[in-house]
Amino acid sequence: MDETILRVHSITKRFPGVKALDNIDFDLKRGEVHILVGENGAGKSTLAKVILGAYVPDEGEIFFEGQKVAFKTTRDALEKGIAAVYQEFTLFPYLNVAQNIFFNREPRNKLGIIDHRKMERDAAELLRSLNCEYIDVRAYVKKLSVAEQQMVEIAKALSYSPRIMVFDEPTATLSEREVESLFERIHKLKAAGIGIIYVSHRMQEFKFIGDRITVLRDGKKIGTVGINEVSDKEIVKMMVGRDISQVFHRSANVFSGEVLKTETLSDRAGRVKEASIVLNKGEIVGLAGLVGAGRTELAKLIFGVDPIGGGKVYIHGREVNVTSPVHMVKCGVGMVCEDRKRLGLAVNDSVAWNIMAVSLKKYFPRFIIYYNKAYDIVEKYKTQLRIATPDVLRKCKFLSGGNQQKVVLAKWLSMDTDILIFDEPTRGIDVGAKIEIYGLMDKLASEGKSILMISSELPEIIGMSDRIYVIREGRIVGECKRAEFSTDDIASQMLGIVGDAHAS
Amino acid sequence: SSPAPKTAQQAPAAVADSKPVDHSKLPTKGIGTSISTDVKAKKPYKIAIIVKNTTNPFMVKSIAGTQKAAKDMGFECISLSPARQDSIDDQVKIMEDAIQMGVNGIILHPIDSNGIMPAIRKAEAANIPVAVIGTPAAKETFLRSGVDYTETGVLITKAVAELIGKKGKLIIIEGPPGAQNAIERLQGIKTALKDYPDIQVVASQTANFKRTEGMQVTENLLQKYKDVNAIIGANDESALGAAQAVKAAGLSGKVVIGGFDGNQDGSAAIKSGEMAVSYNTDPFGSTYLAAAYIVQFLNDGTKPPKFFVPFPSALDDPIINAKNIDNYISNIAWWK
Amino acid sequence: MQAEAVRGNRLTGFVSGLPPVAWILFVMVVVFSFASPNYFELRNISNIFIQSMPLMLVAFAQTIIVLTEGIDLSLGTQVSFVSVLWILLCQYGVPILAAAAITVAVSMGVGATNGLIIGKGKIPAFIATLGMQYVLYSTSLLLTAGASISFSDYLFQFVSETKLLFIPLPVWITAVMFCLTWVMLYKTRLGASVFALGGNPDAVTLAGVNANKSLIKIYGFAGLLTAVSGLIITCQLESAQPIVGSGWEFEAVAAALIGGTSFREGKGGIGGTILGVLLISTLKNGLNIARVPSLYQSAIIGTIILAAIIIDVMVRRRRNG
Amino acid sequence: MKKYLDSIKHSRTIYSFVGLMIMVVISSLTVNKFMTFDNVITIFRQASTLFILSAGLTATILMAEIDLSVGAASGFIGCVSAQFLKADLPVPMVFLLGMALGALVGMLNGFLVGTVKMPSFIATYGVSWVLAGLSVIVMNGAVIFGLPEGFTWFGTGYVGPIPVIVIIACIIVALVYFLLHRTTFGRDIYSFGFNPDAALYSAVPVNRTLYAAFILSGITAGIGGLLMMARLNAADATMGDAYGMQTIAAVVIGGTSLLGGEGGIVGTIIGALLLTIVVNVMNLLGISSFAQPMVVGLLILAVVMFDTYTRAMQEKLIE
Ligand SMILES: Nc1ncnc2c1ncn2[C@@H]1O[C@H](COP(=O)(O)OP(=O)(O)OP(=O)(O)O)[C@@H](O)[C@H]1O
Ligand SMILES: Nc1ncnc2c1ncn2[C@@H]1O[C@H](COP(=O)(O)OP(=O)(O)OP(=O)(O)O)[C@@H](O)[C@H]1O
Ligand SMILES: [Mg+2]
Ligand SMILES: [Mg+2]
Repeated sequence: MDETILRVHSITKRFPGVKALDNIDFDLKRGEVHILVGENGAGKSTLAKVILGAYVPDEGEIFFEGQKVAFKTTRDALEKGIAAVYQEFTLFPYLNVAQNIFFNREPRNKLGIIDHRKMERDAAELLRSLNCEYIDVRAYVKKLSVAEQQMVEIAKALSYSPRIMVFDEPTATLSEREVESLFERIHKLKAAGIGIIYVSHRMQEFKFIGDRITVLRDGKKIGTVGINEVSDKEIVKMMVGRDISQVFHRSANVFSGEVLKTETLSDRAGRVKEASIVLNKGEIVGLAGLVGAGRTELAKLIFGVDPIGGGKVYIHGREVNVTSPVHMVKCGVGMVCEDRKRLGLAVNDSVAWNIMAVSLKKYFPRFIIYYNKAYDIVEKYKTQLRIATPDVLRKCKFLSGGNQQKVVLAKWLSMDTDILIFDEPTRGIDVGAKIEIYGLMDKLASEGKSILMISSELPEIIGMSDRIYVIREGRIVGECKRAEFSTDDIASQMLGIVGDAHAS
Repeated sequence: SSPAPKTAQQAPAAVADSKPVDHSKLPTKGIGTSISTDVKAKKPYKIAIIVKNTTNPFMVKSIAGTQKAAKDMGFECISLSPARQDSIDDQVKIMEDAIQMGVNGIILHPIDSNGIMPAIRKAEAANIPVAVIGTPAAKETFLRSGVDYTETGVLITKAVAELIGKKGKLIIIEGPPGAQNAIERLQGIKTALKDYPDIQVVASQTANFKRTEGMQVTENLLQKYKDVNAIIGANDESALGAAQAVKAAGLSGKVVIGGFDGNQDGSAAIKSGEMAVSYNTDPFGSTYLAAAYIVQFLNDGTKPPKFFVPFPSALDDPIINAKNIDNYISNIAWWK
Repeated sequence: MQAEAVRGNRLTGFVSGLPPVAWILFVMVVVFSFASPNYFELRNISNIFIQSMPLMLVAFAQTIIVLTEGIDLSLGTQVSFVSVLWILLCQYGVPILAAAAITVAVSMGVGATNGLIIGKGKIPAFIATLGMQYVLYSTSLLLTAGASISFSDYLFQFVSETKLLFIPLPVWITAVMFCLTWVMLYKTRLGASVFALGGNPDAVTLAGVNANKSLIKIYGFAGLLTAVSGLIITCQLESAQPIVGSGWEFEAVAAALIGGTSFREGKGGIGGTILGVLLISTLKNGLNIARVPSLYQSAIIGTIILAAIIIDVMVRRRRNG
Repeated sequence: MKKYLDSIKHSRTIYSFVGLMIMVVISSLTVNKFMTFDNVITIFRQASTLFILSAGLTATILMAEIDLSVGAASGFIGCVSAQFLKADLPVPMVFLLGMALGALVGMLNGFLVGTVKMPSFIATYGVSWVLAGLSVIVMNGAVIFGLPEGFTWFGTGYVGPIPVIVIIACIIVALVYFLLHRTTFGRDIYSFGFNPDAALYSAVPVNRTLYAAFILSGITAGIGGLLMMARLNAADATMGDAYGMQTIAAVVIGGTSLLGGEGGIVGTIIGALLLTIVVNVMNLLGISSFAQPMVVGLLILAVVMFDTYTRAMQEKLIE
């Protein structure tokens, strides 16, 4: 038998409105780390979940150690020794650490009574092997920090003594020290002949632990290559599908006058610390930072979602009392949220009413809605943004990610606010839709609107912004103008290190 | 075929001798709010009146009757009612609370004959006499007073039958399914109807002693039975609901309606002719009488002449109709 | 001296860490003790305990269901149904203990059915159990023709009046059920899944647990607790009342919430529920003993219970920052 | 086409409607006097209280909240208003006070749910407990009756062959329909119901909308209580009890989802009619009233299961 432990053959998985996986082939060898990359929404997590039995594929086959398997539930996969650290939070807040790690596999006696002492001992040992002995195995998970919780997730997956491990963005919420422990552990697993699937956006990690890399785009496999056979640039090109210069288009703009200014703005939870930023008329300002740096928190403060802990916000030079989104919209601020399905849209509501959600009171100030007029407005934005839906009354959940995002944009365009905050405006949508959105942003700016853009994709933020603020651990740590943009500088500011040890 | 479920109907209390006691032998004089007594408490006894709820005027006037008795005879009255209206387990709890408070006697409107028994046993174990009013307990206690429900059913049915010339179609609006008093009353109605073979019962449905339900049930039934001659409601409230429905259907004056209790609204309806007859069930007087018996017993150990002393009884002219309504309202009515 | 200071701190720490319900209960007992001389007597305390046992069991059932972010509106009618079924079986000549066993099994089946409809049928618990409530309500009334039904057997009196080591049997039974529930919650996989379902239902499935099966078992276990409650109340009333448990499901939710169980994140436990139930019974008993006119009692009880829940919500929010 | 921006076309109300039609056909076949004008009027008259009480409730349920205090509030307001009438307050004044009281109850619910952030289920249950207790105090154990003619006309009068109460119910339903489906306030309710977080980010005044929905529910409860009393020509402390759960049953059977957003007032009317017809037919057929709750329970389960099933089917189809 060859050393391939897992082989996936022409898998297809559809969700309402999207083909998340399209005829994917994939294989994993013993003792290798196989990296999965791709833009947000490319289908990485979906592929992982198909392998884990969390999703049943619509078409295709999976072979485990040469045997065909058909996992119906995660239990089937777990029994074969396939475990995972999921991208989502999979812990239970009011069970303790040990209970979480051994959930559903607790050691018990013949009567079915759980042996807590043994469980806690084992849990402590696992955590020690991850250099996390400071985590109390009897503490409720609810009381742990995000990073500690993530380490518990990892310990939980390891506790299965799996033959295949799937890590879906395990390091997104970890600090450096914990990342080191994790990598140390991964190397040990590798040495023990365990196959590892590793999903990540952090390029600098690939070379450090990876053996092969598979790139996905829009649910399709672009290719699998050995990690030493490609450069980062080539990987990016595979992911994005074309040269970056083709994607971003930015017309030259003249900026006039401050429209938004924050002065030492802080929140109450301490995630945003004395942030001072300025946004000019007609300008696109990027907010760069790592996940968890506090970008979204800053946006939420400005938009009035979270209470302000200190500092001031000025709009058109006048200080405003930031109380609620209702008030901020009146002041001319709009916000496209990063979490489209949870915060951006009512996915069970129709396209039409989602588009009208904000601007309803603007068009119908006298309380009464006239359907004909509403319909015309909806149709106008549907056409303008080329939202692909057979019927504006279709529920949003049946639209593809890109079209959903266009609905969110239409919602704010119809409100026509001067200032727009875009938080990850292109997360999880296909390249075509991305280009349309970039074009739209450019057009808005040239019409004199001002945009504050948050993005985790450096190429995007560099390609679109006129000016960039870098935010780290809640503080603005750097600012640079378009002419001075350099990926290296920005990345090192984001990471908080001086020097150029990072990929270009 | 299954054996009929055993209900409290077969309990001994229900078959107790229910012959009325001669007026002269009662410790009280009069009826309704004009009732009085010569009995005086020798010590400031604590006597509890435990009712089913505090929403029904019948229950509230029971409390009032005990309170007047307390004033007249010189004892302390403690009134208790379940926190959840008509809840038997709450009533058992307040019985226990009353025992805990060290009461000397208990006057009780049991919510359920069987369910109340353990509590009654506890009271008796603590040597506390329990007088039940209305619904009997499953076993004999110190005293049962209030009306004899079977008798009320018989008398009202007779009165209604005479008014419609002993023949025609009749609708019965029943009381809450399972309520002891409602069952006995229905029994009485059925017993009396045996003497009137030309009266046909076209429908018999429950309205739970409630006016709303009495109205809705009657509304529905009147669709089918427009030619009905009489309706007997298991109490005044449901009869009043029926009257409302009859009026709404434009059948006023064509349907003879009978009820029970002689309550305030019922009396007004009899006066206005919307209802024909009702039965004075006098909660005020019956608790007063019960209190008098308890005080006598506490004073010197005198027991009631027998377990069941019906009050008011046939001897008290309990039928209220167009002829005596004015006298009833001005001199007798318990609700004043 | 230093040791003393530490101890003092620990004491204040312990006291201020107590759930709010403990405080309210304490204040209430003090007030009632002052308001009436025969309040703080052994017999009265024992009364409060005996009186609250049937509700206590239903409240345990409701608590574990609330922990799963569910609700069971049919618990009250389940109690009535159990009571009716037991007596009916006895009347048909089934030996009383065998009848009890059958009844318990049926009740667990009813609970499991709830779990099935909620899990497999993907129907919100509120609606599924509302439907079940209506169905059971009818069933009990139809089985008894609406009347209370009785059966005489010494067992009833034995259960409600026997004392073991000065403690009445119903309290012992409830204590045993408490231990059983406690073991289930904290010492078995099913218990872990209770907290898990409420905390993160998607992750339960990812961990390879069949959530539907767990729901069936959990609601079935609730059926067991309700059955015991129904049996006890039957013994206490020596008869079956077709609507005896109506409304208990709500008092049980109130008790659970007062006791600090929350509808979110699988937070809480049955310990607090005991205090919640005791608070409700103490309140009812105390108002009677203190001779508050019955006319005002319902409003007072409602207000205090509502206030207790509000206080609990507020205090916990403040503590958690 | 444009007209159908209205959500009705896309809601499950259609299934409830089919259910109603089936029920009507079965009833006409089994009960010989069912489809008479009189009986139809009777059904509407009986359903009218339920229409009114569940109209406001629909708004709260659309927001994925629940108001268990509707029955108790209507009873309480009826009792208080009866005292007002006894004190010879003019009828229009009593109506206004009743509605104001309803609004106050709604505000209390809104406060507990929106500001204290209690689960609405338990908050409104607590409120209903308190209100039921207050009704007992207000009535002091009495039943008030013999209300002024000018008042009872609203409950018992006729305009031509149509009962006044039916006309009022229709007006209120129409008003609530208008509010829910034709105003920005109504859309806010739907937005909130579909996704409260998204509503917050869409600048919907979420707390104000929540308060408003509970207030609406309180006001309709008030009007319902007043008319209930006018129809009975009497007030007693327990008259609202039966409506607590019945109103929820009507809304749910009408296809409005407890998860929020889906459904509307038209469904509620259908649900209320269905419930009333079931009782009416069972009365006419002489079926034990014990069996009625069973039918209601099965109806609730059937509607919701059917709904869940068709929804899953539809999702498959669109894929
Ligand atoms: N449960 C689901 N229901 C509907 N659509 C889904 C579901 N899960 C994923 N999708 C869609 O499938 C596509 C692929 O999603 P997936 O989560 O696999 O992306 P990903 O590559 O893991 O992205 P990310 O980097 O953001 O984690 C996306 O368009 C997403 O919206
Ligand atoms: N110190 C922290 N404690 C608890 N949770 C945190 C902390 N920092 C970040 N998080 C959580 O991590 C997630 C990302 O944080 P945040 O939104 O501040 O970062 P961001 O810079 O906007 O990143 P992104 O937009 O990529 O998620 C959020 O869900 C946040 O709640
Ligand atoms: Mg992913
Ligand atoms: Mg963010």
